[in-house]
Amino acid sequence: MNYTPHTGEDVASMKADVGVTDIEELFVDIPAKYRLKQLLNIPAPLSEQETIACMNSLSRKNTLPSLTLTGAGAYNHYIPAVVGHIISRAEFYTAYTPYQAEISQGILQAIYEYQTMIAHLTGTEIANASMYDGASAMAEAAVLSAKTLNRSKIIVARSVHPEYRSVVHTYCWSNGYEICEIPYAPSGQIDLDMLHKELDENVAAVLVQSPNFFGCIEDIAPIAEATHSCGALLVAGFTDGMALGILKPAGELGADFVVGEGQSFGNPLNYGGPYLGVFAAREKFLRRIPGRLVGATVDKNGKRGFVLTLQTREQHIRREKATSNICSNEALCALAAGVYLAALGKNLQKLAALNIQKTQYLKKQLLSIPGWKEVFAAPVYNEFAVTCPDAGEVNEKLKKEGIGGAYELQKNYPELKNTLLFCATEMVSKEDIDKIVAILK
Amino acid sequence: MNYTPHTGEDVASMKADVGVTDIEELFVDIPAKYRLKQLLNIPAPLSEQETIACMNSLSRKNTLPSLTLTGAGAYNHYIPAVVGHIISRAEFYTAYTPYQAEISQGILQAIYEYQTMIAHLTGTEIANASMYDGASAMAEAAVLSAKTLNRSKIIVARSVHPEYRSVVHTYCWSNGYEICEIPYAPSGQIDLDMLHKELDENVAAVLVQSPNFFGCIEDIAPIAEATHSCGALLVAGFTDGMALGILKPAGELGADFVVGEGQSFGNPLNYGGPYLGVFAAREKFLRRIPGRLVGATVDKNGKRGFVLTLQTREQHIRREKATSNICSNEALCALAAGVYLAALGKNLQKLAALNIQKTQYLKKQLLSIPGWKEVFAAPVYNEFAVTCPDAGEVNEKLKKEGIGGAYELQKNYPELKNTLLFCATEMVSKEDIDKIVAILK
Amino acid sequence: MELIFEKSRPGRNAGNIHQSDVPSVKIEAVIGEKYLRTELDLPEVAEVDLIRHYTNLSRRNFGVDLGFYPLGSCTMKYNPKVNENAAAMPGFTGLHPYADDESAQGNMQLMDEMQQYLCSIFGMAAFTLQPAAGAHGELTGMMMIKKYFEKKGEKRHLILIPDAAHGTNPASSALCGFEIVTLRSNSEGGVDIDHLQSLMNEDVAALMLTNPNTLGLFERNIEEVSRIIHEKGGLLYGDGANANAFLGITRPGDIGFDVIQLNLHKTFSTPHGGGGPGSGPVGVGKALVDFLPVPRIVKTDEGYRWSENFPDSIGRVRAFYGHFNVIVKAYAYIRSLGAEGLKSATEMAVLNANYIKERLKPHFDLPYDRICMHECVFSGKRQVVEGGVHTSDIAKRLIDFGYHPPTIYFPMIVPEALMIEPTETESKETLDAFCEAMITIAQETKENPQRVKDAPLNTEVSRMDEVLAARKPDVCWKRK
Amino acid sequence: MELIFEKSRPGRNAGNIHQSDVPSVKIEAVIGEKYLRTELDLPEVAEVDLIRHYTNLSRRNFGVDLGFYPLGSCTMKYNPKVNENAAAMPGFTGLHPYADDESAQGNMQLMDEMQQYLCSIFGMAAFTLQPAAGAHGELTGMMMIKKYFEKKGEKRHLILIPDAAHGTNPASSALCGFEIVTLRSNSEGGVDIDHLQSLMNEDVAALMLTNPNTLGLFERNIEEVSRIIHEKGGLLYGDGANANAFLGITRPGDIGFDVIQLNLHKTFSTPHGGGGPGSGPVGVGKALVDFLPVPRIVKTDEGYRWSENFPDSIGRVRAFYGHFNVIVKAYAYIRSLGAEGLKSATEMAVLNANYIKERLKPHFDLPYDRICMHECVFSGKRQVVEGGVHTSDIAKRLIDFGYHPPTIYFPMIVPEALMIEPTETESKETLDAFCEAMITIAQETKENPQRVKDAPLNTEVSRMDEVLAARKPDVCWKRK
Ligand SMILES: Cc1ncc(COP(=O)(O)O)c(C=O)c1O
Ligand SMILES: Cc1ncc(COP(=O)(O)O)c(C=O)c1O
Repeated sequence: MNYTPHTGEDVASMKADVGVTDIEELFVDIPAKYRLKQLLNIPAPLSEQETIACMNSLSRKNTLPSLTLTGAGAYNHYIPAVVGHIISRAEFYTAYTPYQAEISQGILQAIYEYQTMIAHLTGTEIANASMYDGASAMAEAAVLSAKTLNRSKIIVARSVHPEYRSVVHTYCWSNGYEICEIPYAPSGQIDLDMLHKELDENVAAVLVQSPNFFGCIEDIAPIAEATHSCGALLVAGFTDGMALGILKPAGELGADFVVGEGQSFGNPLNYGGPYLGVFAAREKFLRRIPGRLVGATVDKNGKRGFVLTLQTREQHIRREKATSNICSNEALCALAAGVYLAALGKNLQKLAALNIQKTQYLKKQLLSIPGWKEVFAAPVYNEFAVTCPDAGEVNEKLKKEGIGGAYELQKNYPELKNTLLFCATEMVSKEDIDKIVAILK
Repeated sequence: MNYTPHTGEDVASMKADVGVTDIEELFVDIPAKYRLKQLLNIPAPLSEQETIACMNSLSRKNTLPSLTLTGAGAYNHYIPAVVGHIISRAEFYTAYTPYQAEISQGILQAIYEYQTMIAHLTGTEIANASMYDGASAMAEAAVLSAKTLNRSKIIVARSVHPEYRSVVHTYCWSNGYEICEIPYAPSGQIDLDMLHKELDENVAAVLVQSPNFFGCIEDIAPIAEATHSCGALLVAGFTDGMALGILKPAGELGADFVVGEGQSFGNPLNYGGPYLGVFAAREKFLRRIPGRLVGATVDKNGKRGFVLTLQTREQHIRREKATSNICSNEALCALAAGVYLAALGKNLQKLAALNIQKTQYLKKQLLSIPGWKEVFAAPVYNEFAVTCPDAGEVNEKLKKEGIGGAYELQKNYPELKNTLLFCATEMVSKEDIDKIVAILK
Repeated sequence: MELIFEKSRPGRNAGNIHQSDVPSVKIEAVIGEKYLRTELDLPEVAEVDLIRHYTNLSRRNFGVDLGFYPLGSCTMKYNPKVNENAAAMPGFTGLHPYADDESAQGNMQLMDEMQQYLCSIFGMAAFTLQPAAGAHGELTGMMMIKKYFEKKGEKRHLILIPDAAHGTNPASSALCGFEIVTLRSNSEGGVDIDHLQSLMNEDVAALMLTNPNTLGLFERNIEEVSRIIHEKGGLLYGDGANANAFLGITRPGDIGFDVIQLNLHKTFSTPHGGGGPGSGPVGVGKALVDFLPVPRIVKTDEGYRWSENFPDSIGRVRAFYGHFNVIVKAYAYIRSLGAEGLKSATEMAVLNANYIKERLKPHFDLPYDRICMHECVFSGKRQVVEGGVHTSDIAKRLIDFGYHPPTIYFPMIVPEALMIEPTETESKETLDAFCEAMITIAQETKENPQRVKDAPLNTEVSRMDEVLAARKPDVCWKRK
Repeated sequence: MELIFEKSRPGRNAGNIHQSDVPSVKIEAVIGEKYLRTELDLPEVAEVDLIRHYTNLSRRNFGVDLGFYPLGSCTMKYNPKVNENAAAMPGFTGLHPYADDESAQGNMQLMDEMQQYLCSIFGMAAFTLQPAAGAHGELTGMMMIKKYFEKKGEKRHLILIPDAAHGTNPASSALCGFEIVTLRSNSEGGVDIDHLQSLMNEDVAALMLTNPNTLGLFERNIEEVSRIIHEKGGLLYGDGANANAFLGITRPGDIGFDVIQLNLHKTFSTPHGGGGPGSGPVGVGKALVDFLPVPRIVKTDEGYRWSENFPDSIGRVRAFYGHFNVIVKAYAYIRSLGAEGLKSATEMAVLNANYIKERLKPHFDLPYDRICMHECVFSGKRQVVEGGVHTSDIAKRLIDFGYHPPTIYFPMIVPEALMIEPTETESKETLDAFCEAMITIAQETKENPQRVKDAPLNTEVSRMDEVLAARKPDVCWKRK
């Protein structure tokens, strides 16, 4: 394929107008010895039909499970048909960042509405237009806290998603910040005593997640109190964003920043990306938070409209003094989330409740298998940890039946041997669960 | 699901405004004894997620072949990605027939362009906005000929698609016309001598297809001459519309009407529908042909625009005197065809040639199998008939390998025992063909 | 906007064809020069030009997804997206019509169940899904009626059709060789019983009745009508295009209809596609089952099979089995709504129509002031008198307010007819805003009629010269 | 247009949630009151309202599919539809990131091959696909540079960045703890070699160079530059956002770049989505391979595997593996174009830019009059003098002609900058029409400047009060 519309005639007359006889002349500024003499070494071009065939055979080399019990930071939820129909509108997906407000009111208003929904869901006053993903959103919140308070110690709960912690690690290492991890209590929640011990005048932020990586709901209020007592900031994350539909949001409980993964809101699993970094905060941080912000204003005739605002925070104005380097973000994923949340509306609560029902049933059934034990006592949303005689074998059995298995916690928590993190969403039926238990019994 | 936006409040206040206290009162004109006392006996409502699950399980009860050798009136061609992206534009597919030109210029211009492409492809001067399918288009052409000439005998070649003939039969029977079928010659083309014998002053139309049902290309010129010699009209059909990209169109060879199936132009197999009835004709029939016609004109400021025109032919004006009863047609399929033909452009010829290449190779390879023989001598496009020791067994073998088999001509032509109609399009690779022959050898 | 042909440039294309992988033969040799075409003059455009051309065209088109579309008699209800996704499943789109039955069990089950659902919803004995649209269904129905009498050895050549009927009714009857006799409507918009009495005799094959009729009114004397027709051995044909008025409320089969055609693209929410494809299933009572088109689905121990073994069938009315992919959408719609959903859809459709009727009654003439069903028909007579403003002007002016106009000048028995069908998927706010617009236009008619006559004011093109279009027809572009 | 919240009505919804099929527990009991939220104030709208809301919003947005989008530095080329279809295949969209490797061989093969293709195209030793966008790639690259020196036990805290550089360059360096020193450009728009000489020392970790730079000019002295940096043990970082200028023509790796980030959403035609998601792969030379983020794909006898076993890695920069679905589109693009296609894309992109440069040169100031690469940068200075018309006015006026404006006021070293990047997918007719519009505006500037200052004249909204937006920030709607 070749998407250039140039006819031989066009090229000839354009070359004449430009004053070259050979296209090669356009590249004179490139030292001759660096100019390639032969074609690049990549596979031969394909027709459109061949391209589709090629992509098809690649995609078929994957094996899709008929149902999945895997959660651990990415969730298999039903995506209402309207989402795909809207985000495939060419005016949305073939546009760039809305720098020119007059011809970008569509995406600008949609993002403004998204920001509003996220602020409400997280119990904060403001939310930005999106970050890359939940992990980088948390890392930027940590760095922002350190820069804001001019402190260099970051505390993170070990019950936070391991990959999130590793991203926080990378961002903090590069800035020379110290990181301190707080163990989890037998309940599966953060160990409050240990937290108190580690809190000091140099702590910039405390990072937790609720629901946390074990599916457990953290008790945010006391954590916030402790954190604030030494002037640090609380960064509260979450795993499955849908939980916000039924759980009291961290923003209401004292968190300064609420960050997390918004994939659950209308974005497919996509083998890990693109996802949606949610970033919400207290009003007072409005002029310090990273990322694009859409604001409502009026045009010169007084008509309401929307623009990218407070850009003095951003790289293209502030350069090295910017509050972040982010430029392109996840606009289309945020649009999907907005459509998803508008489609669900108050039903998001019902749906979240349904996730809890399925999860409780799965848990109960699994624990009825001899040798299977519950690991943590804290209440859970749609994930929970259990120990069993042989975790590896369990996933093998499930895989044989075309079922996506549970996450093996031992990978990241050596102490949690044969411990599996199960997830049940609205996509899993009672029939499925009974079948699963039958397989494992 | 329920797509009514009415809130309880809305209903209450609307009932008040309408002056009823109970919705039931709105149905007083329906004799009480005919009003249903209980709910209809159909399955319980489903949520959107359940609906998708239900439809998914139904669709999975079908077995899709990995490749198909079936043609016989429906063709498996590659559909360029642009087609789906355009016809899924909501402004197109959620619109009604463009009665209001000022807000329907999009579909009107697209159909005008389609009519132009079809007229050119068929070698005629005019084409309508579409008919239901190829078969009904041919039947309407027959009836139209009879009414136009006030004659009551319709001649149809036996080499015309059996289902097309059966539709022509139904339409003609209901009008009391006589039908006479002309056998095919050993070449696979219409038997010209027999045609001459049957032609008389009462013949309204001669119906042929090229390529015909056997894949053979008919020699239109002499047929046209014979037909016209007794004042009858020639209705020339075709099987795979793509053939028009490389074959001399019947319109150029004297046909009065060119009708056929346009499914090949960007419309999926869809288990037989919706497809696209192509109807093209000589200029002189402009005010007599069935179906919608889009015409170019100017608005009151002299700006070019498009409208539905010559509606005095149509049912909503002429009622029982209309040239047809057609109202809704296949607009979206015609749009798909327009996009398809614009995307292919002159490449349609290359693509048709590719179909011929694949077909010739498949034919050559199959005839190399002991006991397999060619049936007809006439040149073919992308289908051909062969005899083999056991037709049923051949298709069984192919099916086992997940291959869509050949059409068994014996179904409709008792004399053609163990005769298979094979079709090869651009979707079949050399590798496929070699594999097929290996399976059958 | 330029035509795709005017954008064409020699040498451009939107995608190349790959080289053949088989040993190549010389086309002229295998086909023969005389059979090959000499030139192929299709547009040559790059993919980006193509996409921009059609995307911009789409933006010059109005669909239900953009706003209110109260086009009377067309039931332009919202088309749920889930149905589109269901119909796009490869299992449904990818199958060849001649795939062996065993490989098509899913499709056949869907069609068989669809027929059953329609039978329960309409109270008929059997359905065919073959007809491509409503008019095609009418034709199919009339052909079955023809066959029915042929079988009985009766020669009946007349069909009674009310003056208010849709044009396809007489046209369909005529297309299969019947003669049409027009039946008068009475003062309350129903069938004139005396006239019916006087017309009914042994030459009449059937009465083709739309109920509720095109005035949106239910035939109060339907029992009487049915009795008169059947007493003389005639059949009662129902045009079911207005079925959105009675789903789950009453069943034509119970009332005495012998044949009825539906429009899935109206009542069952399949999108109309800018003019089609639709789907026009036909249901029949016991007496006509044998005449249904072939092939028909039969259930055997080995599953579903297609059978042509129905000697009395009228045969085929099109190739293959009908607009399968459209039927998939309607099936999904019925499954997702269920009995409750269908009934409340009808109830809200009728409530919406009556609400508009009541709100606009003070401002426009309402020729038949009764409770209406799914639509209501006004007359623009008053506006002609008050400002020389015609219904067509009102329609064009509505465009400026962001609405698709109602159906106009139909039914023909109402002068300056304005036929408004809101459907059940429109909210009270939408209806209120629309009524406000209508009332404003009624005002303008008195105060500033010219404004209405100049409408539409802000569309891509203004009013078209239709006379020119018909006088100097230009239906295909010619290279200058 | 009303906000979705303003359209919300209590009790409406766009689809119900089905009943639970498992024995139900009491939520309060299993979760605990104190953890449950008391209210959920999300919009309540019917599906039809939702679809109309967002569909109409989309019609207030401009995308490449509607017309020419010469937004400099953003490479808004046409996004082929086949790539969208490929990325929508269930096999690609449906897999969980923690699916076991065996079940994800297709995805891993695609990513592994993508890395190889990028290596051959850019002449690097290895690539990571993990970064989410260009700026994220920059950050990742700078972190690797940091690690490189940490490993070597060198303390280098400075990064040299030309004054013309994109804002993300200094911002990314700063985000990982570097200090930025600004490097001057010379009179011909390249690096000021003397200034570079004077700045380069053992404290400098790297020079972050965009080549061609943001003026669309290729660094003629690139050998010299590379020598100066490397002599002092520094590294040469390349911002590859402008890679569309040299695909198949030259390779950064050959020229001496040690690290480079790409923007798949620019050079490799993945749609920009109205602001994202993008994808910012980073390529490195041999010396930095060990520092790439984990996990990395390794090829074993049992197929592809994810491995974290790279002790010197900087770790992760995001969860999982990157914007996989975006990468699928770029992969399909590379496969369909092949080497010939990529090269001719670059050639036509550069030809288009030079063509515009030549056509507009007489009418607008061209600060650096040289052959340009994929884009050209004009200055609106003359228009300020002639009519007090600023670049922002010219941009707004272009909207009236149906174009998306170029990038304006960037690079900052050009006063009143107009940065025009046509890309290769635009035809000569399109460029000509655009140039005509620009020339018309230049004329208007002299004859009727007010007209330009009032632009845009026919958009949904006219110029926005950005000062108000910043002074009284309203980033979340509040119920009145
Ligand atoms: C009352 C009535 N009957 C029949 C028809 C014909 O239906 P179709 O357009 O599907 O052929 C229509 C369509 O407008 C109609 O309104
Ligand atoms: C030269 C240059 N570098 C870097 C970037 C940042 O890329 P992204 O927006 O993908 O983060 C851009 C984007 O505008 C750019 O133009």
